[in-house]
Amino acid sequence: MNTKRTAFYYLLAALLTVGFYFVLTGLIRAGVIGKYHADMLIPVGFYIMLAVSLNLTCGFLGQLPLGHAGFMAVGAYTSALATRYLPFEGALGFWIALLLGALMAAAFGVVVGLPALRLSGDYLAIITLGFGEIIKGILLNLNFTGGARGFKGIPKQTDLTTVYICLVLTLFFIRTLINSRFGRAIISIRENEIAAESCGIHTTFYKTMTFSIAAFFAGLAGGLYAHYIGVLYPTTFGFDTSIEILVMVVLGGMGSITGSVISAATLRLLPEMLRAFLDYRMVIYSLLLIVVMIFRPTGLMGRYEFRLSKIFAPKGDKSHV
Amino acid sequence: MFDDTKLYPLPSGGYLTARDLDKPPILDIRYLGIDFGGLRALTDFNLIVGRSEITGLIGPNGAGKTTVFNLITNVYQPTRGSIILDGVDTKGMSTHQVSRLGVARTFQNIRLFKDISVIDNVKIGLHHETRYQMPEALLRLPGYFKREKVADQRALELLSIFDMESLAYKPAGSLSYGAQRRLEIVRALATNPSVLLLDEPAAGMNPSETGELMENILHIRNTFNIAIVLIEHDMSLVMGVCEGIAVLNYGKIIAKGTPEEIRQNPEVIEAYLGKGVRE
Amino acid sequence: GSTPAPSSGTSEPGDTQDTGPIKIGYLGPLTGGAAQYGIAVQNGMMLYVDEINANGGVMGRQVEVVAYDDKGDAVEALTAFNRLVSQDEVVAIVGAVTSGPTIAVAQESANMDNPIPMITASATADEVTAYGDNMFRSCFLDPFQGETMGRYAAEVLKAKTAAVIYNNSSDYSVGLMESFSQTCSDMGVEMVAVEAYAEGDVDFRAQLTNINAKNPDVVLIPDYYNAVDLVIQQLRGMGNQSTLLGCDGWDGLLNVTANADNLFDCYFSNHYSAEDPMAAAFVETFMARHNEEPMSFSATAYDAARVLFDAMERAGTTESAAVIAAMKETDLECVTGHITFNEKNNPIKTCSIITIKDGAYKLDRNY
Amino acid sequence: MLKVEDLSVFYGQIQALKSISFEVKQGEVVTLIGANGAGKSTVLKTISGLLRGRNGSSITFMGQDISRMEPHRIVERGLSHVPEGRRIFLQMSVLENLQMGAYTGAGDMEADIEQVFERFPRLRERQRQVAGTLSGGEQQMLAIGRALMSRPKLMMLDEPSMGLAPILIEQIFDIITELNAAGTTILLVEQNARMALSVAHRGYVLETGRVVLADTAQALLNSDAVKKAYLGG
Amino acid sequence: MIFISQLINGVHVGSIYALVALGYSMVYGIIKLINFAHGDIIMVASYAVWYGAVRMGLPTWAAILLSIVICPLLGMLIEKIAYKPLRGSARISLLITAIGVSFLLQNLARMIFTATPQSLPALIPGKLSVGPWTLSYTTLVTIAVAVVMMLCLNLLVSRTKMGKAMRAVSEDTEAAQLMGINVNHTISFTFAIGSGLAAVAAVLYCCSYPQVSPTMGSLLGLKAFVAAVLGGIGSIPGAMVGGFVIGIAESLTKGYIHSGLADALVFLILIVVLIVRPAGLMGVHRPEKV
Ligand SMILES: Nc1ncnc2c1ncn2[C@@H]1O[C@H](COP(=O)(O)OP(=O)(O)OP(=O)(O)O)[C@@H](O)[C@H]1O
Ligand SMILES: Nc1ncnc2c1ncn2[C@@H]1O[C@H](COP(=O)(O)OP(=O)(O)OP(=O)(O)O)[C@@H](O)[C@H]1O
Ligand SMILES: [Mg+2]
Ligand SMILES: [Mg+2]
Repeated sequence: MNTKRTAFYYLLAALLTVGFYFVLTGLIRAGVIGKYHADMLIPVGFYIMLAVSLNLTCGFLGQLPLGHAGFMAVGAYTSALATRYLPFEGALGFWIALLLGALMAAAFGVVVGLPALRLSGDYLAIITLGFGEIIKGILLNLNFTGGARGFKGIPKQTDLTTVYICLVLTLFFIRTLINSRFGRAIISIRENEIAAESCGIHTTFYKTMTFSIAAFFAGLAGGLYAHYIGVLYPTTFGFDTSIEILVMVVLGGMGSITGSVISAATLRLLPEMLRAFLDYRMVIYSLLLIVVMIFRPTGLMGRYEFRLSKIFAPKGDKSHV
Repeated sequence: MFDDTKLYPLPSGGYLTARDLDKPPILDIRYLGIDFGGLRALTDFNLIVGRSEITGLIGPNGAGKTTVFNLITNVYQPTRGSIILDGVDTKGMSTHQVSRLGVARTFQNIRLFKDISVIDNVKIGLHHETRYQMPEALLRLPGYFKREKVADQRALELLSIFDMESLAYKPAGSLSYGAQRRLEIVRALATNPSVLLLDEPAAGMNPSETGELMENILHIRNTFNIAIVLIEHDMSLVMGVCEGIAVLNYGKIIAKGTPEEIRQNPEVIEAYLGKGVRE
Repeated sequence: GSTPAPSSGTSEPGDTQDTGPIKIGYLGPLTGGAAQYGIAVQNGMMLYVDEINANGGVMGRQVEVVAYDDKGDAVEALTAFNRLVSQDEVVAIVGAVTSGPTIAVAQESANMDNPIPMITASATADEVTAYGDNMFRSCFLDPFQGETMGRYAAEVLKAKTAAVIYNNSSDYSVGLMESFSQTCSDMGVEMVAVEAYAEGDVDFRAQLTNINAKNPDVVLIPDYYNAVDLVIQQLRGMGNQSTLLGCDGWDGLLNVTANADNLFDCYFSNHYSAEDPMAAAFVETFMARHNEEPMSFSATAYDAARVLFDAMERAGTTESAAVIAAMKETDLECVTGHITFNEKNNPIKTCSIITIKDGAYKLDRNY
Repeated sequence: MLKVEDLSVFYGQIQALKSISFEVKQGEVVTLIGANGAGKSTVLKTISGLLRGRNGSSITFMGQDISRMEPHRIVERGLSHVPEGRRIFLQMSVLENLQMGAYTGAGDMEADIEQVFERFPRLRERQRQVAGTLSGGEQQMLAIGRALMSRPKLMMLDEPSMGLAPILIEQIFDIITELNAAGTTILLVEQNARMALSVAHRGYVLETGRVVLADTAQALLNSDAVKKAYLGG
Repeated sequence: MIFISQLINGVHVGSIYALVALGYSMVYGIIKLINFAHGDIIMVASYAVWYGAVRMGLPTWAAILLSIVICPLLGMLIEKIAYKPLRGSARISLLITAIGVSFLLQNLARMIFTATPQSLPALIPGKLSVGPWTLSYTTLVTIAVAVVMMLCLNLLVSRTKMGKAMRAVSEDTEAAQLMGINVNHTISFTFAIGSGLAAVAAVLYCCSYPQVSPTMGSLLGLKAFVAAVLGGIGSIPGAMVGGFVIGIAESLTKGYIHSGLADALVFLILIVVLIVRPAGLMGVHRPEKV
């Protein structure tokens, strides 16, 4: 691996990231992209974050979590409480709230991760599902968050820029995590837990860590959600939402961050495009799920990862990170 | 001086080669035993392995050989007895801790990380040697690049033992059976072990491949100067490389000694080798 | 699509085609768990739109409705709202249906440069109309109904003890439970049991066993008719004879019930009584069209559309500010009563207490 | 009895077998030998219907074309296959595994089980044990025992000696000879070429999906090429 | 006194969960699929009963029969079209397909029958009075049918040839073929039985809760799935025990602890049970041999 070339790719990626942002906001300001389309990008952003973070536990760690929305709820409520009760103002307060939400979700990740470790496969799936439902149940009965009547009046501070920043950070950290010895440890657990243990990988630690990191980013997305929509209902974070995120991950390809990005974006945008078909759009959506799975059981992207270096590197050279 | 591969009995009931006689043994197993439900799968198992010894563990199918490996690596916890690894009692440890203390193994039914590349398989073995911290990885600080580079080089170096560098970027699952067995050995070596446990490394190989493997095993012992414990049913391999052999039957040791002694032992012939041992 | 005419630069784009159809939006759940309410609202609204179109439209222009599904989800609702406003350029919106999406779009619309008039037929949460002047509603507020039924229990039924079984995933149900309990304790009615269940539950026997053991004078069941029917059947199945109290969500109960015999001693608050001639006509046309009795939201939706178009007619334009101003001045005899708005854009109208007798709704009194 | 003609098999894009032809006659022991990945297991899997040959391939068993037949029908016709890697039912007990072997219902189950237990006394000891916890060799015995339960006319064995103790390997080969003497035709795939050829009548050598040599077992044992490549010099 | 009533309530709900859980367990047992569409098959079955009894005006038994005939066919059809092509693929792909099928059934039902719930006449009217307690015939029939079904199914799986084939296929499809088992038939048969059970469950459900709607299967399916896992998924007595335990736990938490937190508490119980017994109440934890 050539150091200069690596530096070049990182620089290029950074430039493209920033450039894309300015082009996007420029187009919005110029009115080429209307408010409707521009606003649609915000939920797309946090759904990508949710899908990518779930992919960490689902695609890379190889578990079947059915309660991801629970972490999102923890992040959403925590950050909403933070903006309401903490003495910080404006943007600073908002970022602190987001961070607190994410950290709280990460702490819950540890709580779920620990008992879950004794179990595998479908039993673990059930524990995560149960956890999601418990969170929902508690939120429904908590008075200071409004219970079923909703947590209202959250300042609407999430805009395209915050979502973009959070999204880029999420993608960057998850990518760098996966392409490191820690990521390899996570993947080794997916591939063969017993072999991983005998390679000296502390599987319990890494499982809990992965749950926690995934929860962190889900919590971050939750915070963005809370400050985008301005009102939270516990029922939003039920099993259906967890499944919606899972579908995004599997359809995109488990173990492909690229796939999660594409599929989360598509699955958010597609129903919008199908609005004209009103009655049929859920039918089309469900048929699409079935058909894609039958013809591409490993998801659209499989485990393919998009890399800048793949575009520029000479053919056959696969040795770059 | 004495002939350095000759076995010398120890008071504890074990054997050591001359070479390792003056050093504390790497593995000292005393009265090890495990029950599965009512089944006494292993009883009174004593074995001493010297620092650079190649020990064979043979015995009929179901005798408990793999079980011994599972106990040494703490995949199972023993019902009785103790395992002292380089002076440390491993009781109650978990598998990954034992691995860090220097035990590496291969599996009878291959357990590779099938969907990832060969080199990444080895780099997972190098996990603890690749010493950078989470922030370095997440923020892509220089330490990350430096150590990853070292890990890459080290992995390729290890693969070169079996001339497998050219396969480095193939998914491990796509390798032929023999290559997969060899990759498992490489991965085990990557954890920088002081004892290497090989469970039937020659299974599914034809005689000429087995011959190559024999040389490789000797080469590994000589370069890394580690102890190797080998389970194998292919007598040409066992007799060819092992200095000391222990024979298990029904969970008990029925014989210990040099290959020559084992070959002649009537009890072993009766229970295991059969009359017409062809090598 | 509508291309803005070059001459009229200042006014709203949707307003430029003075002769073209008037485009309004509808927003509500048409799929998913809340679909039945969304569809009820849409049906009621369309009934009025079709009537007014058949009678020559509003200000001589036909009305065209762009309907979008929000699946009961706030994010979907926001996106759909933006689409209605910036793509379809509607001049007003009826919706949304459930509280979460309604609050989300109410907040969003209040922040617009030139907020368009909106009216919801079903979102009962307090905050819905709190964000801007452009948001109206044609239904009751949660506290109002809870309070009314509490007073009714104490004053008319002379109840000494009361119990509630409510849906704790529904803000509507929780809101009613809270205000009812409050009123009861203020008026000296003892609350002997408060039990909850979750959305989608069908078995209430465990909670009802507790309630039945206390044998309260009245039991409030604040939810929609399909859950209510299951609750009542199971409660009566236990041999309970308490008086049962309900809310506008009960309207339509006779439609679904399998056993009307068990619906005795039932009183619920509603927007109208079918004995009122205007309401009777509405019910009749609705039945003719949809082959089922309307639920209360169809009626409030019918009125919502009526309030909106009446205001347009009076304002003589579809321009937002003018229509909003006209809506505030609403003074209209409607299916669900005589509607005027208070300063918070909530309707001031009487409440009918309906009872069920011989398999039919009867007006008990206006209260 | 079994005749394979122009058999080509693909795994996706990869061609594993390239127009292979061979034959097993009634009462014979025929062995296929070849290096790892030569395609031996693929041949057996295609014969038993788990894989499909390309158009133009033909497989006839006792005069009937079985190349398009479903696997369970093929088993019913008396062709049984002991697959590579044993493939016993890990969650079932030893006894249940043997009962599964008699699924097609040929013969007297009790007597057949008794016979298997006589051949493999270890299995009798372990008959109630869950098969998944058996040692490797015990599993191999069970796999062979299970295949015997269907009283096959032709039995295909894929590396039966893999992972077995030397004494057991001898036993297995004795059993093969015995079965053959009792009238079962046998198609044997082996890494242990010397052993295989010593019990076989004829042998075929496979290299990268092609038959490169076909001769009597004795002739192959004596051939220099075979000695060098497969018998370890 | 109240306690006994609460217990009966629990057993009643539990019987329905158990029946649905049996269907989950059957299908899971054979292709290791958490068949998310199972709850929706119950929905279809209920609509079939409703359509027969209310729309077509058939006598009750005929409506029930209609549903019991339609569901196995539907189950087999779904398996053929949606699940069979994915047999060799990762289990999670199959899971997503099942979710797709579930959405599809729900939305088709919504388009055909509208989102408004439809109500059914009482199928088994009447109740039994024993001393201070009244027990509806519905409760009695529900419990009895659930227990009988469980026993029959247990016999089917442990005693019959088909049952053996089912177990073999579930473990190793390829090896099962080599034993002479017709895998396609076996899987189809399992789906038919599983869906047939769904139909029976639907009938009993309709007796207890005479209302059908397109989304009625979701929550029921979820709870039954939890019951199946709690009992040890794949185990038939386990599904039964799991169903009863969930039913009783629900009833008692609602009755004695907190009705608003009941669902959360039931899930908490589930988690605790699984931590203590990682393979569920009746499941056998078989560690992988190394
Ligand atoms: N987890 C377990 N539960 C029950 N019995 C077990 C378990 N693991 C091993 N056994 C039994 O212990 C005995 C020893 O098994 P082990 O795998 O150690 O044999 P082995 O000597 O490695 O044989 P082989 O050479 O055939 O691999 C066998 O009889 C086996 O059935
Ligand atoms: N499922 C599969 N997908 C893709 N390729 C396969 C698959 N199975 C086998 N192959 C390839 O087909 C070729 C023949 O494989 P086969 O298993 O028949 O070899 P073999 O002669 O039995 O080898 P061995 O002695 O290792 O068992 C090999 O190159 C192998 O890599
Ligand atoms: Mg072994
Ligand atoms: Mg093979």
